[in-house]
Amino acid sequence: MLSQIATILLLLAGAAFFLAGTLGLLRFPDVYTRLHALTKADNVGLGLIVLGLALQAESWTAIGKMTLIWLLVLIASATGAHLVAQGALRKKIRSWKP
Amino acid sequence: MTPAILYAITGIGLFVLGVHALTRRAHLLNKIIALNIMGSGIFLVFGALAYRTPNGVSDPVPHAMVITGIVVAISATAVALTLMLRLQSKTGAAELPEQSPE
Amino acid sequence: MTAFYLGLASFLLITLAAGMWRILRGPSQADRMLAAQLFGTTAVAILLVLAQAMEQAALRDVSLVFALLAAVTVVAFVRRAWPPMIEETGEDA
Amino acid sequence: MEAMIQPLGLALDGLLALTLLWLAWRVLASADLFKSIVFFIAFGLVMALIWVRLGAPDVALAEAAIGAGLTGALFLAALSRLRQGEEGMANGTHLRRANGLRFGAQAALIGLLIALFLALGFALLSLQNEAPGLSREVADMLPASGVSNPVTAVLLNFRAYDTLLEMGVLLLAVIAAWSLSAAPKEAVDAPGPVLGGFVRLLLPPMILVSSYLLWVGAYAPGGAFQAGAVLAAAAVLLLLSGRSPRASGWLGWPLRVILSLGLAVFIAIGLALTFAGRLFLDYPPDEAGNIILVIEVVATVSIGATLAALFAGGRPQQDKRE
Amino acid sequence: MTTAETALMDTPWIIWVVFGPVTGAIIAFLWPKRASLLGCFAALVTAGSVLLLVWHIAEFGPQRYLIGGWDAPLGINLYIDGLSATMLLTTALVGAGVTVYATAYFEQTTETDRFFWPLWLLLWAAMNALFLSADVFNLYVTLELVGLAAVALVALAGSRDALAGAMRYLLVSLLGSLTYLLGVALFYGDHGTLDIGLLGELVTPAPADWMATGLMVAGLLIKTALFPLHFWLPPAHAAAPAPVSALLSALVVKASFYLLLRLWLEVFFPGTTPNLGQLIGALGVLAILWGSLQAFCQTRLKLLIAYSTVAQLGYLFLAFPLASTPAATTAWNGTVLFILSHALAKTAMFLAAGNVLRAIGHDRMVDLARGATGLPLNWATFGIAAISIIGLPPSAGFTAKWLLLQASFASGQWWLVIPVAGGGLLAAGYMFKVLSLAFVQNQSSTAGTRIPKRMEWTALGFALGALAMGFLAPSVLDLLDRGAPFQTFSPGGVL
Repeated sequence: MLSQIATILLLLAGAAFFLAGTLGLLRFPDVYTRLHALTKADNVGLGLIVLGLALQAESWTAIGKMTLIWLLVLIASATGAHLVAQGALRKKIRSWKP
Repeated sequence: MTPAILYAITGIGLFVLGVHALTRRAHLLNKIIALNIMGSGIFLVFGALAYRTPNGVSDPVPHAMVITGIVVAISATAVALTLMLRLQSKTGAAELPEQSPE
Repeated sequence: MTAFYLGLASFLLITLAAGMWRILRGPSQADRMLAAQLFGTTAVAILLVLAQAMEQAALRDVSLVFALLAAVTVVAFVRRAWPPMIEETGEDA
Repeated sequence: MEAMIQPLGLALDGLLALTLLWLAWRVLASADLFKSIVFFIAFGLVMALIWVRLGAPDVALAEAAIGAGLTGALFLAALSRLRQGEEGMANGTHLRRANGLRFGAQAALIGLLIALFLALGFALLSLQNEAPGLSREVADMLPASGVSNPVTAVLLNFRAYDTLLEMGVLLLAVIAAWSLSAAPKEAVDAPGPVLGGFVRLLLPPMILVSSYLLWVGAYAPGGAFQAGAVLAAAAVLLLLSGRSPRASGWLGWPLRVILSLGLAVFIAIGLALTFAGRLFLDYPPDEAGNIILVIEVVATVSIGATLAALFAGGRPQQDKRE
Repeated sequence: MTTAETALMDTPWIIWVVFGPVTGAIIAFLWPKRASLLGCFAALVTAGSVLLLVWHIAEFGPQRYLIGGWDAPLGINLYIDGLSATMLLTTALVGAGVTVYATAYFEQTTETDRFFWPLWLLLWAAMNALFLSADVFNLYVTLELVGLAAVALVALAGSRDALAGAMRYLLVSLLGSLTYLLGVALFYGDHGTLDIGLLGELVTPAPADWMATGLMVAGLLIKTALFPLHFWLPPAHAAAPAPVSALLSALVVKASFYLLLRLWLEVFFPGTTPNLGQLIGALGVLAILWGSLQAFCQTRLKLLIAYSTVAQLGYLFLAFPLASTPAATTAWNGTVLFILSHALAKTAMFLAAGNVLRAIGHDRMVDLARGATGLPLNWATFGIAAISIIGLPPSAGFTAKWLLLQASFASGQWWLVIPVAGGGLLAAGYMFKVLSLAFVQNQSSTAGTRIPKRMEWTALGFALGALAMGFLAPSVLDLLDRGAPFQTFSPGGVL
């Protein structure tokens, strides 16, 4: 039972981070901050979800696969964020001034 | 309203949307995307009707047909895109030129 | 437990749909490219949760493929949708 | 808690179906092509999720790899070439939003389509709620098919002729694309350190995943098409990063051999069986598993090369030398 | 029997007929420099295996081949009876002739012309696979193969009209295939089988089967370019290279008609009421009138011939209203004989038009006279082919129309006489217009550029073939009723 409660808590935390990421995506004023929100929040959210599910996973290989997936998403998101930001800068998209 | 019927209705909805867009949109890229959406709609009907098996394990034959259909769809899409680009390089517009009135 | 997973999957799907609103409104093209990021992580999360909910280990392979393909889509966006020589400035970039 | 599963599952399905229809409408109705393509990629994603809910992991894999991944990249590449074409042309004709149907014809068309939708809906509702289809026959014949994943058994044994013709469609698509145009030279600059490093980092795991999907296809969801699509995604990544494959000598006849290898081996095996007195594609039961594996390995390489060649958009420049 | 005969007997020609051309296409794709030589060799092998297969069917009756050893509901069957054998024979005849013509037409091969050979061989293989398959989903894959190959062949011409025609043809072809596929989905959802024979037994006039029938008929009518849906055919057939125009008008359009006929006879029949047949018959009549009128007022030769195809396609649908009458067999015999005669005559015409185009560089009918005297053999070919299109004795066209007339009288639906005879008159109208323009004016004619003799002789061969087919009609009809494809109609059948 304890692991189930831990899983539920971790998954809820993960979901909260996803919510934060999406809110950031919708509310933030320009591309760079949205990128920031999206990449950071969603990846941490995914990490928490993977951790939560790992507690319930039926075998170590499943846990290994899930962590591999999380690492791949981390790399992809980081590169994606860099490329989009670099592209946006090259296109001289103005960043938000308060 | 079982999931099978829900997704089957969604499938024919996609098919009808696709036909409408295929006939109404002028740009060829939109027409090609519309064909893809029609194809996805039909595959959805296949998949939904395959989900009605008594023991819950859905029928593998429509799944095989859908995989074959997806590969045929991407092949046809690739040829259509190449033809569209070739037509644009020849006529300057990625749209079907006005056909001489019959 | 399964009900909780399904609820979580629905919640993640709602965040995905909300994120798509940004594609619709996103002033600059770069905003629309964020979509590939959004799809990558959220879809992987939904699939992992569903894998646990429906006890189908194969869904983890699907999320693995998604993780890889989101990478390809992001690179395709940046390298193709923004041909370097077009100098778009201002809002509509 | 358990009683909640059925309604919650249906709620998730309803949400997925609505999102799919909304996305389809956004794809087809938006004026800006780039926005249509982005929504189309989202459409492919939600479609993959629906395949998961319909208990079809094989199809979800195929949709994820081919539908969301490659088709999206294909459309983006086409859009960029379309724009280069328009740049080259001074009088870029404005994008006619819709061909000029008079209001009457438009209303008639919509009315006709709604009638078609209702008729189809009525036909679907008239079907029984429970239909085994061919699932029992497949289950009975599965032990004799050489693989334990039913979808792979259907694809590569029971209905192998369909898959064979479909490999023919892939080869035909490449020949048609090559007959239509030469591969446009992409004016893309050298990849930055991050992208170069990223591509180098990601290629090995992609090839690993592809071979894993190929191997696992025999007893769990996976198989030649999904593996081939992931392989093609790796090649597309290489093409996108602007570094043409160093061994560009590969782009002459060796590429043609790889493209037609999958179909050629499949036919050769089939015909060899007829010479051995068996029916076409009638694998001897004990070697069926090995034969299917051989076919799948060759098919994966061929499909990967074919989908990558289709992404490149035309015959390689090296072709002229012959 | 000697070992050679046993070998001859039990090699599965039904498999070689499909995979002979595919292997040829692969080799032609791998070795482009020798493509035309390999193309001819592959055509020889394929035509040979078709003849052996048809001889086998004529001797021993219809043959069913279980691919992979799995029987019907699970596996895919190939089934060949008189109807498929006749269509295979027509494809082999036209295909072999056009291959010879193409070796001359694509003489100075540019880089893209070399792709004609793999595309054409894949098209041939796809059509053979379509005539043999007895599985509705497998037929969808063959339809896609035929459609894609035909589009690529049309686009080979590279001109602005060819590319626009090919694009429109691709979109319409995909729309037709997808509509057909949705019909397959409904049939499978209802009966859980894809085999034509099994479906035929399970089909009931339930709403799902009704919709499936309607969708499949609509999809196939789009691909067969029946009257209201014919808009894509003329530009594609006219702008394509000459051998490709011949292949499209003679074979590709008939392939989807064959599929509609096969499904109508074995799957749809009990589920549909006669008025769907009447509707199709009426559309056929309109096709004859509209096609002929349009052909009459065309200014370019190849467009005229393309609209003539639209008109002649109308004839194929005249037999549908008679499907539920005792004279159905005669009507269907007439229809299939019409397919054969139209294929030969239309190929001769398109090849002749190709010769004119190649010789004087344009096909504007107004000043055709300049090239007329330079190509006497060519215009003789055109005249002889016109005999079969108009349907004058002794051509096979006449025999086919005669059978249709016989069937309409026997079944009491005498009104069919008007379109059958009227169509011939209208055809005579536009054919004589062409011949008059070609011969009567006598300005100074500058002989056009030399064209290889082969091109003219193959065109003449087809025209004479259309005439000779008139005499061979009884043996064709004898081959046609192997396996009694048209006997599925039970006279007292409830409708």
